Amino acid sequence: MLLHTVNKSPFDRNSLENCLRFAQKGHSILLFEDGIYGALTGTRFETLLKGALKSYNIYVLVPDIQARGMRTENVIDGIKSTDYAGFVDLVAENKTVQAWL
Amino acid sequence: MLLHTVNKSPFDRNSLENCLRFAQKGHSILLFEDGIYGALTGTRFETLLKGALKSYNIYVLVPDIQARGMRTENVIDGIKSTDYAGFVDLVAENKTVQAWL
Amino acid sequence: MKFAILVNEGPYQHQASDSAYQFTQAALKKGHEIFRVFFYHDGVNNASRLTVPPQDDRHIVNRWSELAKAHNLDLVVCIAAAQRRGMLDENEAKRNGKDANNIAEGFRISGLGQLIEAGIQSERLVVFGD
Amino acid sequence: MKFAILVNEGPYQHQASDSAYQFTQAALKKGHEIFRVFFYHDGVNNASRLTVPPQDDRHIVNRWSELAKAHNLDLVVCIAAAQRRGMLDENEAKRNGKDANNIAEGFRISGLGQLIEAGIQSERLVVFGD
Amino acid sequence: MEDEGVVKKFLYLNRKAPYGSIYALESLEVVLIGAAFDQDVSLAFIDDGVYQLKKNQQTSVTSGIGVKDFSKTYRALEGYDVEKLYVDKKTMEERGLSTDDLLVPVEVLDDAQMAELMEQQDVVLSF
Amino acid sequence: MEDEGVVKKFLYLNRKAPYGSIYALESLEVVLIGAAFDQDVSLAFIDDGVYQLKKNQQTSVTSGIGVKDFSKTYRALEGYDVEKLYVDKKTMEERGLSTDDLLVPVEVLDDAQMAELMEQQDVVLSF
Repeated sequence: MLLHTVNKSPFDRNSLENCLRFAQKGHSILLFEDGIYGALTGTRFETLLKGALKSYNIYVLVPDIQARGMRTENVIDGIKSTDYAGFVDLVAENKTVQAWL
Repeated sequence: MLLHTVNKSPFDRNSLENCLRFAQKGHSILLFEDGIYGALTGTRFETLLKGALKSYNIYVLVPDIQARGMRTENVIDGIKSTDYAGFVDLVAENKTVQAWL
Repeated sequence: MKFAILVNEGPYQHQASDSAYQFTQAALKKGHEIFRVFFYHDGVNNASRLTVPPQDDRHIVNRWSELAKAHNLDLVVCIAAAQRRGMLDENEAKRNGKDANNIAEGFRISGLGQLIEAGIQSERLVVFGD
Repeated sequence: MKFAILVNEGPYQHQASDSAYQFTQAALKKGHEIFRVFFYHDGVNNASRLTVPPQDDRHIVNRWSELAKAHNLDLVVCIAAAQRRGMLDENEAKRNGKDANNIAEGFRISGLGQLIEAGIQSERLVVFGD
Repeated sequence: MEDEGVVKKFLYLNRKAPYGSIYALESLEVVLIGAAFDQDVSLAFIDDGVYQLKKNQQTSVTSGIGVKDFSKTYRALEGYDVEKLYVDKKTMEERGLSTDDLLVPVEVLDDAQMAELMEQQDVVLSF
Repeated sequence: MEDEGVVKKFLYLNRKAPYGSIYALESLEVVLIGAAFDQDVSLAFIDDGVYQLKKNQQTSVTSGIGVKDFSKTYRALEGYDVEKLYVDKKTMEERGLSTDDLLVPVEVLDDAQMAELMEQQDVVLSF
């Protein structure tokens, strides 16, 4: 299994979109740094993410959410909150990490 | 009058799209660095650029085209080819330069 | 488990180095081994001993140096990327006729083979960049 | 006409400094005046005297230094951005207790006011970045 | 302060999110220094730049992402007579944000109004 | 060379255009050094990364944009036994490119094939 990491805002770059195009069913995707903006309710990308949750395990890094003034209550239902320790576990649990830089 | 400069590929960033949203009729737009990919025929953005040509004077920097293995023959009809000297003239002719970084 | 870390961006300009630091610290806390942290592209600028950030901000370079000291980390700066960007150790400065060097304690300059080796020897490679 | 140039990215990593150099050269050739080139963000790294690019590549730092010498250009490096990133002149090194400095000939370190002043005094400001 | 008599229209164009990169912070540093020059200053926040103004930013050198929280400085802008802050309407809508979500009072401009603001400027600083 | 016996699958993931930034060039430098390690190496070119392989790149330190043209090096990869180069089908279509436009022979993969390639990797180097 693969862990995909996305660190850019979906408004700014195409990395999340491309990650979703190539990730296989059951893969994990971690949104961190400016990537967290994709995990929030009320944005233009909410529908895309809700659809993606049917195929992938999606995680978001809480320290990056909080730094940017967002609240975990506003994270789309089904996206799992995690921290750096959880990030480490995700890396350990998956065979390979693929960064969408 | 404003000169807008766009140095990023429209595939990679939203800068060209946003520049087109805010540029006023008659403004000039220079595509350079990775921005030149927006000036070429055959891409997903050709229709957008052809529409934009009705409102704006669009220029593309030839040294950036050539460096990337593209040919001026493949530049969309109506987009004007220029070089660094032409870039300098564009800056001089317009009151303000707005970079879409 | 044995991890390797790749940092592709310089300090302050992008979050990459901060994220890599937090990740490395969390991995160590969990008892994982960090085989190597490799600094490439502008990432080499994380190794400058001349940085003087504002007093109320984090000191990215010192933070890496201290973590390396505490956990005996191998912080490797790519020589080719470093030369292009003016990051030199004493040997490199001499070899290139430069009158100063600027590498911080705890970092060493070496070749790209060290990155490949890290990929081979470690069970996971995590990349932080722009 | 009087131009000012702002460079927001470091050498080699992005094309910004290359483009700014080509633009500046073309402007000078056409008889325009370059009031100032201001280096901000990672752009401060364009001023490092320790860079050693491959022999078959351009030397971005020396190219700026030489252009400055030939045309008496004012190349200004932002002090706050420079400190964060380890770019120091002799005075700054002393003041901060650092044992080395790394600024190249033709560049000077000064405050952000110099950027605003460039915006006021010049008829055009052109920004190069990422 | 300096260059008395000359008053130019300066626009700071902010299109990048905070923390992921330093542009937001270093742009703010220019605005603060620039305030001493008594120019006619406007700040525009477009695209992810609007996130710079989000309320409740929480991080510090020793907690969270380990990066200094500089968001309170936007509140200080008023004290420097920097009061013309504009956000883009479409930007806000696409992100589900309202002006209540922001740290400071801003004026929301539609495409035509923002274009008009840009048209009037003498100097545009893009970060 | 070193680490004999261990053969891992390495994927170089290239998503950025050449010249606008250095990632393309420095990624290629890793590939060349890495070739000595006798690993199972693949290169994937997705998004603007495919532009790295465009034929007829023309610039030099003294002409054009004043940057070294490094594109010929892709032709040397074969001599280093780096022969698995893959491009993404959608990427090519969106850009109006065909394999005739590229410097070196590549295999065009659709979404499912590219996903499969990624699935098999041990180490992914993203630049």
